[in-house]
Amino acid sequence: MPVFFYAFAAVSVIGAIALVCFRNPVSSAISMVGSFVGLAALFIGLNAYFVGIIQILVYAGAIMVLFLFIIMLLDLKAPSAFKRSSPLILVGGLIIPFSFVIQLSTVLSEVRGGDPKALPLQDAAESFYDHERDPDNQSEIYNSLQKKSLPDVNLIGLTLFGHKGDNASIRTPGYNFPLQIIGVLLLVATVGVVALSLKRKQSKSGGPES
Amino acid sequence: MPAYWLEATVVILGLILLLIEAFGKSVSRELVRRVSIGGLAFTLVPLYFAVTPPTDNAELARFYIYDNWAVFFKILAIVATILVLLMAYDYRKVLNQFTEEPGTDHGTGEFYALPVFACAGMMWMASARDLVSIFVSLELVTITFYILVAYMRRQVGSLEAGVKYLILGALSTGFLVYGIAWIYGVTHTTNLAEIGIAISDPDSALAANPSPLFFGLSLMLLSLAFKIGAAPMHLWIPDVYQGAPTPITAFLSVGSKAAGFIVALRILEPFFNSEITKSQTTLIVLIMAGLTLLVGNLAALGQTNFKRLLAYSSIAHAGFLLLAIAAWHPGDAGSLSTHQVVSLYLATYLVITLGAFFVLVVVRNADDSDEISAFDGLGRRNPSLAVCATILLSALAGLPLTAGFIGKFFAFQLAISSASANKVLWLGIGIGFIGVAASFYYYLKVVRAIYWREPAHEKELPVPRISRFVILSLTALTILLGFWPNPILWLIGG
Amino acid sequence: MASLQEYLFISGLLFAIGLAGVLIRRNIIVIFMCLELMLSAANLTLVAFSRFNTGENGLPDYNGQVLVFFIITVAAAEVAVGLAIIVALYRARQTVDVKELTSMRG
Amino acid sequence: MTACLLLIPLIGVIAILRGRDPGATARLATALMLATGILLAGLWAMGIRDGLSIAPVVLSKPEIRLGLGLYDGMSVIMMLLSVVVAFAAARTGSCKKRHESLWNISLLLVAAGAVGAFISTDLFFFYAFHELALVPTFLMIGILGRGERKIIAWKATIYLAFGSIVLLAGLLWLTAASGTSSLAFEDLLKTSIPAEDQPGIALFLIIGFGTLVSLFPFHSWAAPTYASAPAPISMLHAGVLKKFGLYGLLRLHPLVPEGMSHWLNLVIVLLIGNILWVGFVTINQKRLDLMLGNSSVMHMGYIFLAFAALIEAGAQTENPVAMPAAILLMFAHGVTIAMLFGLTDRLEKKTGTLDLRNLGGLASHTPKLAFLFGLAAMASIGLPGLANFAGEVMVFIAGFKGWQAGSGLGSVQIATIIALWGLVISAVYMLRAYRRTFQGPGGSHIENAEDLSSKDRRPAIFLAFVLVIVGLFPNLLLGLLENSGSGASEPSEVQKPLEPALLPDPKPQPRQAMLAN
Amino acid sequence: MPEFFSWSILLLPLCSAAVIQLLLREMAGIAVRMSVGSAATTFVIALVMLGSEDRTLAVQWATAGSFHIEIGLIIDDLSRGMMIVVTGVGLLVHLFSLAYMKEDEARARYFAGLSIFMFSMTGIVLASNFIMMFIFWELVGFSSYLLIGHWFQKNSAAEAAKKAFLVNRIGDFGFMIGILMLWGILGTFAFREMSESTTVIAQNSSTLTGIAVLLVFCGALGKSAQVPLHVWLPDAMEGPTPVSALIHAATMVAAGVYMLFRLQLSAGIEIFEGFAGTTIAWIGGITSLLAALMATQQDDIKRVLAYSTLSQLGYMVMAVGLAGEHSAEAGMFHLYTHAWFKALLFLGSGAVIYACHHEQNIWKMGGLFQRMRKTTVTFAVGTAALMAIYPLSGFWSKEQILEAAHHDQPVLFWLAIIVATLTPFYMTRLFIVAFLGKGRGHGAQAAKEVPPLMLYPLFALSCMAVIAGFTPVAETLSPAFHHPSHSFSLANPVFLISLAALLVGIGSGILVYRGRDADPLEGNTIFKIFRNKFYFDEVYLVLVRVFQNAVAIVVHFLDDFIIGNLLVGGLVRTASGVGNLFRKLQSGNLQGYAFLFGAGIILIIYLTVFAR
Repeated sequence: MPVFFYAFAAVSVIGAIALVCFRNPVSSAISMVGSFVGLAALFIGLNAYFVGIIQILVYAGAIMVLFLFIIMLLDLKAPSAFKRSSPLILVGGLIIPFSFVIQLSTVLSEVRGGDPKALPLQDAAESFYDHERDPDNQSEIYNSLQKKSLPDVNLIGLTLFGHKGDNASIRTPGYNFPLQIIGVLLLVATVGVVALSLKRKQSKSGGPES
Repeated sequence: MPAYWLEATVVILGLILLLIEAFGKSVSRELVRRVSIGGLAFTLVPLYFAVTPPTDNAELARFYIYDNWAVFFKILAIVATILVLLMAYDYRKVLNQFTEEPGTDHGTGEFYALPVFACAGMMWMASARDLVSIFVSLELVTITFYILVAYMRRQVGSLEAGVKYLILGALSTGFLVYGIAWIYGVTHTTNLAEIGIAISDPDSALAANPSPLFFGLSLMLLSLAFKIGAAPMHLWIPDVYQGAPTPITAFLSVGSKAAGFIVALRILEPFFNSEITKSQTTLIVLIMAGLTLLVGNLAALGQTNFKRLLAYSSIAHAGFLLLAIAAWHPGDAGSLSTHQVVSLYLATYLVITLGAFFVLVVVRNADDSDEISAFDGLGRRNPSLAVCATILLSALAGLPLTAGFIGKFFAFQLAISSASANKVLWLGIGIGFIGVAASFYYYLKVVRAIYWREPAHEKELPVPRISRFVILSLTALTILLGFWPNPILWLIGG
Repeated sequence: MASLQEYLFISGLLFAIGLAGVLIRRNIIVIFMCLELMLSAANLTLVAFSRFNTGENGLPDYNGQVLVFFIITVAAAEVAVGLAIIVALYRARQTVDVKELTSMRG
Repeated sequence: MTACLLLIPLIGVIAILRGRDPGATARLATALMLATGILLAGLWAMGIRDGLSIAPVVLSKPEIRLGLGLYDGMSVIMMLLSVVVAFAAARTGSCKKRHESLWNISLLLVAAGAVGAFISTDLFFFYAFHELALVPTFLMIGILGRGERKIIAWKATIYLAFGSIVLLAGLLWLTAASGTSSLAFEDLLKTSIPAEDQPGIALFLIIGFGTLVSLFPFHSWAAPTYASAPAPISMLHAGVLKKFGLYGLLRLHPLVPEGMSHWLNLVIVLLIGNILWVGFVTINQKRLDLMLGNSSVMHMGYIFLAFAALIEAGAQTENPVAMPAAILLMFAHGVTIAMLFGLTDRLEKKTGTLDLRNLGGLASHTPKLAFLFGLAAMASIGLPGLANFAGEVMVFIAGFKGWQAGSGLGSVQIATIIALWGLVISAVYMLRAYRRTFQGPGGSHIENAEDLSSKDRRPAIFLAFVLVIVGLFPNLLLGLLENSGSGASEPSEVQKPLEPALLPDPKPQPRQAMLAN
Repeated sequence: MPEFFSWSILLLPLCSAAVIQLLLREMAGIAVRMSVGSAATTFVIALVMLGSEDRTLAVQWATAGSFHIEIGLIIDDLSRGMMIVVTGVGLLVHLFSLAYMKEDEARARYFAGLSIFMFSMTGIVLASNFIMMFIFWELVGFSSYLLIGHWFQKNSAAEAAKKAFLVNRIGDFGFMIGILMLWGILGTFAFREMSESTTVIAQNSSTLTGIAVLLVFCGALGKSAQVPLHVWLPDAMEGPTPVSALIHAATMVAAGVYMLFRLQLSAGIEIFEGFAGTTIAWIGGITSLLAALMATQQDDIKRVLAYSTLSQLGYMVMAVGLAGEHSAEAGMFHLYTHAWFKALLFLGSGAVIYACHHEQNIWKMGGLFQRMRKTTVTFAVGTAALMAIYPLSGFWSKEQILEAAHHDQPVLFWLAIIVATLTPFYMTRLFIVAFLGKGRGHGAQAAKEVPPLMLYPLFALSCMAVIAGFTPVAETLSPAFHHPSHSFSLANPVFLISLAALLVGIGSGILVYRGRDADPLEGNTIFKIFRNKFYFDEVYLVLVRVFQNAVAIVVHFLDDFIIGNLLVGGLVRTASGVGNLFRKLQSGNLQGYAFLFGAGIILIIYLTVFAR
């Protein structure tokens, strides 16, 4: 496993560095995809399969395309767009992240208990056992866990949407409230993009949206 | 009526506005303006009847709190939005010049609808008690403001401001997220109440080794500093304030800031209440307060643009508020708590600042300039407006018997009474006093322009009906609250 | 599987690289990409903590991962609005170079 | 009842804003204030205290009241000073038609601020009312002042703002340390302040109040400001508003006696600076208005001397002369300097210059002006029969009150001696100025100078009348202090046991010696 | 006698002055009558008071808690006698002024000034405590200022008035300290209570008491124009001559002596023993000597008299300072006689000046005897009295002083004898040059006898100059009279020596000046010093330049520079400098902002996490 970790970590870091270093925005965008794919792999390595997939879909898919689309739209290949930053900015731009990393490392040395442990899937299944139901008709989570596979989509769903059943151990309040706000947020973003890019005599469509 | 209906009402109002805008006729812009203002004003009514949602509603109780502060900051948000919309009403002439079809109000409908959503966001922020709900409501407000700041897309200043706000805002969002991640990581929760429990246990591993906690805290504090305009994250404020449409500048400096402060109070409360983190939190907030006071007040000294001056003034006020926060005090029989002082300060600040922005809009409408020189000879061109402007500026400077003094008075009182326990606060107090002295200078500079300078032309300066009404009311309120601050105390349940 | 510290380090490193990009680059679009990178790096931290902050039943704490969804959503909205603003800017000024956005200062 | 003093000018302001004739309104308002003030003082003297004050709560936590009333005799006297000077100020000076509203509104606001500060019975408003007067002062100097008015207005405002801020810090610390939940003087003065906080608070108060009173070395705003400001503002500021600082020190001294005595020597050094340093600066002035401005700074030293005597004694009961002396001198100085500034303004109007080198021999052309100016000048250098003398002589007596013959001279006594030398200095500059202005052969500027019209004369005569009455019968004022029902001036029973200390009875000592044998 | 009368003697002149100044400025005729009337009335009251019993009246003037300042009248032998002198000379001067000032436009102001003076002087005489005495002490200074500066259009008069006031202020500086110190020592301001406190003195160091007394004496130094504060008195002659007679010869300048005597009487002579008394006596002696020397070379008739006044005042001060058994009484006796004959001399000189059309230089007079015989006779009487020729009043008092000096301080006695030689010398000079010989100036040639209104006061005064010294008169009128214990026989060496001194003085005067048209001693180096008044004025001018004006300029510069520019300006510059730095950081460049953000983040993280 650590091999994979190091490999994908390297992919994402190199991608990130490439993103910063390429002078052509298109190349940068492509490297960003690489970096995000690496990240997604790291998510998966952390047993967060669903998050990893979403990461690829949203970032590498939607956002990436959006960026490329805009870059192309604005036709940023003109040489004037690639001016170098001044050396002072370069030095400063390196020193600050570097200090940040050093600070982070110092803090990390004080983080305790980060040793990798395999997830006790089968043991955990017990906590999802619903005594009200028949043993055969248990939830998918329970069944998956019994089968030693992590039903993380279900678990995320459970956490996100909540469960008001009587099973005390899996009763979670859910995230309805933030979800509603997110809804409004997306609405606002849509309206805003429309308002910002609306052309005269044009129908009110066409705002790029995620 | 459970309280969460309030935000729902506001959002529904926003939706209605969007619908009118999308499907209405050409007169609809006028309708949008009126409905938005009227609707929000109407929202104040249910606010009176709102009650705390039942606690057995667990999915709400985790994220949503409805206490005195929530009520107060909701009122603040609604009032600020109403006033901003009124201001936008008189600002429409300028706005129309720089939107899609110059000279008409095509494509400006959203300008009146979006603040309503921002208002909802602020109201949610006022009630948020979980890092997740804080994050999403805060982002709702921020993204709305991205759009609103850049709304005048035919004006370079507005766009430049929008881009600056966007990049720096996103940067701060990044830090916020990273900070939340760390706090979540070390406390295993995003709920502030649970965080409070987690960090005040003196025997836990966290107490022995709080570095990661502080790491997360400092990152979060920094992004909050961005919201409230505190140094070192204040840099966006002058440029963005200057470039944004004036009503939005006012909205940023009042609404967004107030919402930022209630969130800051909520986030910082557990950290101040825990013995482990108290001293460090005090120190860091104090340093930010001191820096903010210095930057805000001293950099304002040389300003020639009134809007920019108000931007620096907004930074400076954030400094005073931070000073009150640094002097964390739970309050007792004889003195106000930090929450009360901050609320009091923000309430008075809202009244005065919006008044000043209204004056600016009026002057801008007449002379098409935000420079202080546009105020030259105002005393002769429109004496009563000049008197109001003088009173408002004096209030901003914190002259006694105006509302502006009350907030500063209590901020300093809080700091000084806490200083006996924590000597380092004297530093902040000293800087604060330097700031006050400097602020006299730059506010009076405008007063000087109003009365001492000869006007460029003697043309009468017309004041639109709404502006006149609002400016007069706000000025009167400024004086009234200066004499009689008790009503604010009633509102915050002191 | 690597340890929590390693994940956090990689996450921090990516965050720092993103920060470096914001500081160094002059192209607003690239800066914006770097900001997205920073958000993703923060997500990695969240997921890592979520994985290692196991609950009573030994499973990862999914609250962290839920937060990641919110962040991704917000980031997407932000990108949409941001790019719209950048396009508007480009239309008005024919540039995406931050160096040229200095009409307001002092 | 007392609140009327504040309401009258404010109503006046509103009336002017609504288009009433500004000058007439201001004159009427100040006349009403004067009448009310005298009536109040009369009631006070007769011992009628009930129903004069109001104190509605404006903030419940900490308790702040809009307390307007007569707190003690000191308040009464300062209130009288304010109304007297306001009355004269409203009748002095003139401006262009266009500025009339501004002029009179500012005047009324400054007057309201001054009166308000003295009749506040609550610390909050005590501070607030004083500050209120700052902005109109600033505007008036900036718009209607003379000379480099803008720079001077800035300088003054920055100084005064600095002073008020330091003062605010002191006051806040004071309230914080006293642990009081009410800012009313009545409650505040009952509290006691921990000894370790006292020196710090006292220092803040001394510097804060001191700057407002132009205590050396925070004095350099005063003279140019008074020289530049329009006459009514100079009169009100130098005469009344400035006294706020001393009033505050005297008022709050009982709260921090130990802290104050910690800084006794500092106060003495500073007051000597006021008297000697500024005295010499005054001698070197070439313009009449600057000379008067500096002289007013210098004279503050005397009042501070009384304050130093009070500090030295520790409590009012230990040195019963000090506080009445300070109050009397404040009153006298206020009236005198107001009169001088008012007349100087007229002088400039008549001759077009205030440069001492260009003036001379005016007395033959303008005998009335010369007489009134001479009276005021003589008052200011302490001619008996005019109010200042009574104050000054009591200050000196206060300075020596604490002296035990047999011991060496204390610092307060040395300061008193230096202050006495200051009398010589003030005589030097005042007589020199009078000599250069009014005596000797006439210069070219005075050829067309007209004497004062009866309208111009009236305010000066009124002030002169006050000076003479108080000078001849200082007990008229001091009597107001005597029967204070509350506050600082406690009944004199407490003082009686102290008499032997003052007049040591020689007999007990031999007796003790005998016992020892 | 009812209290009302006692108060009215004080208040009548004040009312007169107030009424004149406020109401009668344009009506000089009424004003003049009013003033003269008040002077006459007070004189009558003073006469009536002679028969009243001793008493003290008091009202509280200023009250502060248990502390009071009182205004009171002390009526005893001393004050009664002094009142006769003051009101008597005062009345005569008023009358004289009627004629002398007839043509002056500002007559009303003049008479108001005289009334104020009468009020103030009465206050000094009747003062029951030191504070009250100080009050009126200042007031006489003020009235003197007014009257010296009566012709303020003249630069010299204006300067002289200012100088008189300022020099007196310097004296009062010490006076007030002395009063306060004595208060600290004795515990009271009131003269009546001082005797009760004398025991206190014993406890305190006599040095302290001595210093206090010397400081009080500073007041007398100024008011009675003793060296080194004598410089104002000659200049004060710029005032109208009647004023010089009243204020600067007869009454006010004697106030210092009166005050010292009052103190001695109240607190006991003990406090003058020791170095304090000695110093006072020596200062008096030196003053009398220096003044006499200066008088020998003055050409202005009034200045000769002024220096002679100085010299005589020195005598009195010396007598009081001797602190012998009755030396102070001798001083007071001399004060009393001197008042009459010096007033006479001054009024006489006034008459001469008036007659000579304001010519004051004696070398431009001469031969006046032929033209104005009556005046000359009265002047001669005054001269003789001043020279102390038997049996005129001056003789009796001077003899007493010489006796006292001889008894207590032989050195001072010889000094006094020198003065006694010089006095006849310069008076002979004056008389010969001005009145005898032939007229040398136009004024003198055109002079004619003065109107009767001027002559009557001269007669009255010469009358007093003759009889005032006789024991019966002196017993009734003199403020403090002690029967001489010595005899005036040739067996008494003191008498013998003084007689010799007189003869030498007159003789040398006649020898030197008879028939001269110019001063033969003028070119003499030593006499040049006398003529230039020992260069006191010049030295003072330098002192004032250096210690006052120069210091003032330096301090003013420092005040502007250090406090104004460096301190305040520096703070302002720092603030705006820092402000500009912040504004520079606000470069408008997004990268710069991000950079500062980053730096801020690093800083804040460092401070939060690592700086614990």
